Amino acid sequence: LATKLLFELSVPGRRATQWPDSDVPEQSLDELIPSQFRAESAPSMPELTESDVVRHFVNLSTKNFSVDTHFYPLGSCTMKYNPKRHERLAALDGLGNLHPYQREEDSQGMLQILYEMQEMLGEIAGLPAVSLQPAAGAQGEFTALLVAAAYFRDRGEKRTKVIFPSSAHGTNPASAALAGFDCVQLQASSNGLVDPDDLQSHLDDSTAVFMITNPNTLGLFERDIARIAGMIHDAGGLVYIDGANMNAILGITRPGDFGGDMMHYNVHKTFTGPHGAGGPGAGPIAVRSFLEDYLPGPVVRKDTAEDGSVTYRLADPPNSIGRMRSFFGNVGILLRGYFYLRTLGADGLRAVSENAVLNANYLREKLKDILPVPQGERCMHEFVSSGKLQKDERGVTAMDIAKRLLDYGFHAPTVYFPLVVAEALMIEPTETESKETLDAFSEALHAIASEDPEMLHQAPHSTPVSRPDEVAAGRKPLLTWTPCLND
Amino acid sequence: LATKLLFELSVPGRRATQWPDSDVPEQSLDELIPSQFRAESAPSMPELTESDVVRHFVNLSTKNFSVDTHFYPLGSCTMKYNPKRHERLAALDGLGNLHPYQREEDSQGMLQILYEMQEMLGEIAGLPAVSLQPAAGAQGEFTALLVAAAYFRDRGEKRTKVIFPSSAHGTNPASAALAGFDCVQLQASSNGLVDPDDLQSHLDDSTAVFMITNPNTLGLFERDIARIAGMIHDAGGLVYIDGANMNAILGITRPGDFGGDMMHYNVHKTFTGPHGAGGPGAGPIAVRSFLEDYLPGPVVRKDTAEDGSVTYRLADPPNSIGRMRSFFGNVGILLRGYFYLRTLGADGLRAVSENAVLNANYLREKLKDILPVPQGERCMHEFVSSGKLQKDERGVTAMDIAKRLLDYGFHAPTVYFPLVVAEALMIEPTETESKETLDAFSEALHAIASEDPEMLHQAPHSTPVSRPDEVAAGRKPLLTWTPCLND
Amino acid sequence: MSYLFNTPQQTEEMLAAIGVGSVEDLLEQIPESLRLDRKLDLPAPKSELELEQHVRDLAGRNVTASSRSCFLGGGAYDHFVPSVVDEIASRGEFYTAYTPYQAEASQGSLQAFFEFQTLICQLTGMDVSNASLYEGGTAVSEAAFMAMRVTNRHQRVVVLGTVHPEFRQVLHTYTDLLPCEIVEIPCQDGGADLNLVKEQLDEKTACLVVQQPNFFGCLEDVRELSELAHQVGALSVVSVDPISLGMLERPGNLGVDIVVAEGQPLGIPLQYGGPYLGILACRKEYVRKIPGRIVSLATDRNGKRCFVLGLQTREQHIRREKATSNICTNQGLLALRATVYMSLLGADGLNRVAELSCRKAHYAAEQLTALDGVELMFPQPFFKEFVLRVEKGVERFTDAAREAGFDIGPLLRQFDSIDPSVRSQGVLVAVTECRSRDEIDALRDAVRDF
Amino acid sequence: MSYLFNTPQQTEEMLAAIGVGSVEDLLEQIPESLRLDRKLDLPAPKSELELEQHVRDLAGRNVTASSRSCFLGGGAYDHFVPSVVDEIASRGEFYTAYTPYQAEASQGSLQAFFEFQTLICQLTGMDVSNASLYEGGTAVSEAAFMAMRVTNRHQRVVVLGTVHPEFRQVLHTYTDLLPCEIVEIPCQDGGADLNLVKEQLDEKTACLVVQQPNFFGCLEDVRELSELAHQVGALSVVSVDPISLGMLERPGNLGVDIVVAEGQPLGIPLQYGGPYLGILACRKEYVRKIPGRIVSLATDRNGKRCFVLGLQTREQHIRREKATSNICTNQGLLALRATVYMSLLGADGLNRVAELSCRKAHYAAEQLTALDGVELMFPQPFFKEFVLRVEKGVERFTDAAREAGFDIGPLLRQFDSIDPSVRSQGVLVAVTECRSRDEIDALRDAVRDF
Repeated sequence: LATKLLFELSVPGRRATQWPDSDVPEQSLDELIPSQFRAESAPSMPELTESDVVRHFVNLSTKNFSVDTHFYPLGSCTMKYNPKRHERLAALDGLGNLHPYQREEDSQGMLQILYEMQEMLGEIAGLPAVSLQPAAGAQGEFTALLVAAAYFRDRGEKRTKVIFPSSAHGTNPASAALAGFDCVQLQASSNGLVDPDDLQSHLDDSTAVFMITNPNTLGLFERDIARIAGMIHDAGGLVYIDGANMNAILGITRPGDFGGDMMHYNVHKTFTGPHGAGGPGAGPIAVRSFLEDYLPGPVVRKDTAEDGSVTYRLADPPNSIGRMRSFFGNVGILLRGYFYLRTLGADGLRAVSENAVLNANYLREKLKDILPVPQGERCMHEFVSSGKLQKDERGVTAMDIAKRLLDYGFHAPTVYFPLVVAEALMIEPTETESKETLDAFSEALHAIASEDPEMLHQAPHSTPVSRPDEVAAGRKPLLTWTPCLND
Repeated sequence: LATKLLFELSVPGRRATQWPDSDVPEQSLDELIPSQFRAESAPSMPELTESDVVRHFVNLSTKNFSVDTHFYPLGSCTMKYNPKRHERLAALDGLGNLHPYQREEDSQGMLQILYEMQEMLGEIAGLPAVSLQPAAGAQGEFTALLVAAAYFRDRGEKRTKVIFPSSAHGTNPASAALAGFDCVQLQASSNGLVDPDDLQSHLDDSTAVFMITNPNTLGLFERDIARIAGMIHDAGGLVYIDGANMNAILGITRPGDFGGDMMHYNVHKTFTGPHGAGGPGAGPIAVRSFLEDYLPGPVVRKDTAEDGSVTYRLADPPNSIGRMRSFFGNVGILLRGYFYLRTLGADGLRAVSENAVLNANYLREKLKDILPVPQGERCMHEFVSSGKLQKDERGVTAMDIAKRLLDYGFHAPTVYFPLVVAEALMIEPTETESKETLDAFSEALHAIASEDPEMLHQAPHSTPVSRPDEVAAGRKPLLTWTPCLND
Repeated sequence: MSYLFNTPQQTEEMLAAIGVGSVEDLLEQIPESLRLDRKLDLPAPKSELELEQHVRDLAGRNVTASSRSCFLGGGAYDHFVPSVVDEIASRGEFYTAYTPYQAEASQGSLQAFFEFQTLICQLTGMDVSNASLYEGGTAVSEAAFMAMRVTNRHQRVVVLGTVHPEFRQVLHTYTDLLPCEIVEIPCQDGGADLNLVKEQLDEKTACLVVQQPNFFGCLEDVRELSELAHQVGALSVVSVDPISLGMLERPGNLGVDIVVAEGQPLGIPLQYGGPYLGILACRKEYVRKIPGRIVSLATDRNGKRCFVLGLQTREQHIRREKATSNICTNQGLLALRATVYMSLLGADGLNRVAELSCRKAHYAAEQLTALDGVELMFPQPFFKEFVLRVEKGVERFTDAAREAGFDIGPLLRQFDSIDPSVRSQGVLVAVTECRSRDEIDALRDAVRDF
Repeated sequence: MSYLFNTPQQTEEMLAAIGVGSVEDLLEQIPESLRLDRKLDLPAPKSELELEQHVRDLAGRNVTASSRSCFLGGGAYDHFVPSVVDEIASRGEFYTAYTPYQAEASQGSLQAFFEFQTLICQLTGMDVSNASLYEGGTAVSEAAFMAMRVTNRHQRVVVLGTVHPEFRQVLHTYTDLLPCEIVEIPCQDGGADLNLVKEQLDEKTACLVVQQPNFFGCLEDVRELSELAHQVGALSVVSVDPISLGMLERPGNLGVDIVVAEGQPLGIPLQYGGPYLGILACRKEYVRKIPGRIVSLATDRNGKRCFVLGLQTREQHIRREKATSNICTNQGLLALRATVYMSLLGADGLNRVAELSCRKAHYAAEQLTALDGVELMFPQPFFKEFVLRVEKGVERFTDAAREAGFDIGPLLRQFDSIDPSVRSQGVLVAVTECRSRDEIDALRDAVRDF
């Protein structure tokens, strides 16, 4: 059934909320706020009852695929299970209802959590200095680039160039451009890995930062990463590790150990912050000690008194690049990451990555007959299949396959990324899915491989809508409701 | 998609929970509990992960119709909107986590709520003495009958007969029989109301209690209720009001004012306790003062000290019939009723009934051409249509109509009850539905009235299952899963 | 506020469609003389903000299992509730649905109840379970009624004096008007005196009612007691703590005919005593005598597996005064909670919870009875709960604990039906997996010199 | 615990299917020399029960807006959150979904975001809104960047010194490496000095950034300020408190070109500063310059109305370094919360909340400034928040309040960028609809003789 828009449900005079009468002495509004500041008329907003609102949004929710309801093997997104206890603990009054300007002495519990989170993220990264401030991975990238710039400025070096492989997430170049750097993209090599020789040809004394995702977006570990990092360091640059794929290597290898100088985490991917249909995320960064003083503030510091008593406080690093946002950070998401890390411990965390890799390789193996993977013998936590066979032989595109999967009750993989693979289907099962689910997913894909192409071009067939005309919507976007849009 | 049973998802070795190690000195189990008491083997229960469990039950939930998602005009059930704040307030630690044997001095907040609830229910009933103990409406009936019996016993009267009209809820005779009374059923009269003359013919000095629902299950107010009550009282009996239909008369008329001596409430109907797919309910009873001493305990009493300070305590009425259940009662549901009553107040409560009656009459009017109502010119909060026209002319049964409504996204009305109406469809819209929804429901029924009967016999067509074979299930019930039942 | 939809304008439209001038006209069925001629005398309405402030204030006046260290027992326990239980039970599709009469619109609840029934059978070792009853106390009475129907003996029920006093009170209330005699067997050293039991059982007896662990936390010889019942043709009814079945022998292996239980420990919040969860399971030959709702697997018109309310011919809406019981509701939402709880824990988790509770309870008993003038009331094996006898004054003892932040209880003196010698000096102490050794040690230290 | 599915046996089966002997074999891509040769040094794992106890303990060490009476402001406010907001936002279908790239699998979120955009436009009087940004501070910077793109002026942004100091800091950080000069206009009596503003605006200026009400709670002359910006061809960017729009004139009627806001007051919990909700809305001619996600109404292949992510050609995955911004996520779950909040309140509810906050704030100001040595810092009209100047020592003043159970703040001294004369003696006091007259009176009495 179609779900009307809120605005179409509105009936003048309906109300969902009631508010207390004012308990302070009555004053005319003019005495409070001069009339020139006040609105003459109320905004035209919908008028609804409480149960209108509830039924509307509950029904809307059922039109989503989600991790709680479906297998969601969206490559590069790490759609793992979000533990329910995290939601309830983060909502505890003592955490959820704490004002950001509450005094430090009245926020010691929160500050302890955030301090311990800094410490744990530093250890997992092998990069000891952490700032929790960035609101998302992309902001983490931007932040780290500013840190790098501040570092070079302090050293009197003018370095303007940021280099990244063509398989990089789009946010890498976008962040570099936003910060004011020049972007240099490396060509894709046939094995899907960065070619050190090609890289070498781009290095000079204007090289500021090399940004690399490792394992990369093909799900392959960059074997030459240590050599690559050495080359960057020799050129006087810094190595940035995009942590989007940390779910593959937790406790197995560390960015700081394979040459990274800076990295960001996606707490909402690796450490189970729920994705919320597009956020909030949290993108803390970890850097080497020599970069610590440039981190954005505030960070949390721990003081131990002579009697052994401990207090926590906020501090700005001495040469801080400044704030990246107001208040401390996306604390609600950091909390979920903290709960997760405290639940898993070292062994549990390593087991996460081992099982993520096992699941990915198992699924890769099951699909290789119909959706072969051009690069690599094995994969880490995800792999990129090519639908080229299907396209060439039957005219069935990666998009057709992705859409048809929805009819089978599976969310689609990421398609057409990275660009280096033709008809790419980027599949990340995560460790929180079962062999039975992977088997069923494989069966669905095999079934699709022999279904009528015409039918597949029209898929999906069981979802509320099918194949929106995105081109028309891009040409003539309709971004707000007006009464003439009634369905 | 089919949802497997929990047992079919089980894989040996999977775990969803982890528990702390014991922190007390290790002792052998034999020292704690002799082996003859202990199980030799673990029960055979499913082995699942946490995300197995979450995805399973979230997906199961989407197979339900519910008030939060659908119009649910189930006659006699008062499926009104359940305010969300009630759920959250009832779960507050200070209420949800209070042990039933916590001392009175440490439970004063709870006792105050329960005391105020007693007072409010007494006022709404016009019957001042209240016990909150009964767990559901049917237990309330049973309780009141025991109260009546104790009263008669004290008076040295031997009264064995409980009388009720044929339109009574089935629990009325069942409760009477359970308590040990003889049941006498009145014939249905053509206007749907109790015939006082017929009633008179059954009255004698063995008459204990007359049980009546008012408005009755046809949604009609028993006009002669005062006369009827007088007759019962003249015969030395007591009048019991089944409060299932209180949603029609809140603040308009009161059971105590129209002759009732005892009544129960369904807090889960009238006062928004959610139905929970079949419970929990709460069935507090209200009685006249002369019956107060027989009420089951504990009840809450209020003491005011000389300095004006107030304390609350639990007490057993002096001639109490005894306990009806362990602990105090279905407090969680009583809390929701309390929140509701404190939100509405007197005017709000009366508006509830006025709008329930308005909605019912409006819908009745819209449907009368296809589903006429045999009894009465108007209705109170619900009405009973007859599908006889459809049956006679097209062979379409009330059940066909009910099932087909599911395809239109509406829950079915109650069908085939009360028995006095042929092809009964008992429709209670409640006050928390909009004119737009009632109009859409009417349109659906009109559409159905001209749909192909064969198709209707097979309806519903869009639900996960259709027309289970209940006869076969009744003949050979399968009440637990065994491995051979795999789907 | 009142959650209404009809605006004044719509009200006019609707009245016009009906053909009346006012809502008053619709109420004319109600004789004028019976109308309330004033407003109800109720407190003024509150907005959501005011309600929340009011309720938070009242809630803050209660001391809970979080605000003080909770060693309270007596049938309701502070076991840990995994968050997933709350998450699932708070889905509107479950909690705002009605009884699943329309199977097509209710497969979610129906399947969950079927799973509940199966899990209860797996846990208890019985063949069939219903879809729940009100709570543990009424479940005992329903089981006794059921035993009467099965045995066709309506005159005599024998119940051990170690059964929860409130459960016994309910049984008395329920049978008050019936010709059935309830015979209570006095407790002997905290357990059943088998000779006394044997004496009281006769061929008129419908059932013997036992609680395991009993109200004092002690273990009964359920196998032997069941055997005694069977010797006179009576049924064996046993009320269990479901958590204990993580360690103790399943009743199905001990000759029990009907198992009942208070299901609160299975993921249900304490909420001052209710709503809780009545459990009833039995041998398959008694299936048609089971009270309350039951869900059956069935097949739909397309041959698809599905679930329906089963055996409805036993119920009031069909059999009216001949119904097997007057119970109409089950405790659907709480059965769902227990189902999720059991799904999460499985046999292994239940065993862990049982064993942790048991070990900690024994440690607590050892620590507390090491104090002067404090001893175990009964020399019986116990599970997670025990009775302390405090010669010097049990009330002062519990007061001292409370002062220091520990709730123990209930005091036995509040239960009239318990033998006075036991009652006056006894207090129950319950220990769950949530209590730490540190808490137990601190409790011990707090009452050392009370 | 680690939420894993693979049992040892299944692991073996899967390894065999892959054709390797161990998980180690799968990791051989990682050179041995780069492997961590020890375990991570992390705290020992906790069970759910232990985690809950640990977190409750830590949470209990924080003083919150419930445990003390909250008059804290400065951009985050203790407004009331109706329960329906939590109910909807806690549905797994919303919070465990990803960015709605697959429109067919995401109509729920997409429609909600479309409704969000529309509600924001209705509230602000602007033409188009995006589907949210990180929070209010970065929203200002994104708006400034957007203004540079629109005006093609990249050298100068003028920002009032009355804008939230942290928002201004972010703007400095964001533009640090760019050739853009950020010019701050000193505050004059708590507001903008229009002459100074006029002086600083020139034909190189991309935009003028204003906050309404400003950081000190005072009202700016937005119409005049916008006019001044337009006179030099610059855009007018205004950061608003969305609650204030329940009373104050909509920016769309005041000549504003880009509205930004911190959306926290719209039903989002305080949670120590985030995640919050960045709002950005603008005139329709700038639609293709908007940063971040945006949802468009579309038509599916069957002609059915539906919703899709729109204008994606502006984004990084297509334009990479030419993208309008590096923002990839929006704050979906918080945009949903704000959507539910605005749906519940409507214009009428927002007006009530705004008016209650405003009335109570003025009452509080009156009561507190009646005390000796306490006065309003600025002689400007204000909305729900004001700065007190406390000659005798502002820290002792807030300490006295805190002792008595009242939090006021923040102290202005913690913001370096505020003029020292204002900073040293000033403290912010914010009053929402949640504060009662009794609380205000009690606060006054508590600080009477501090």
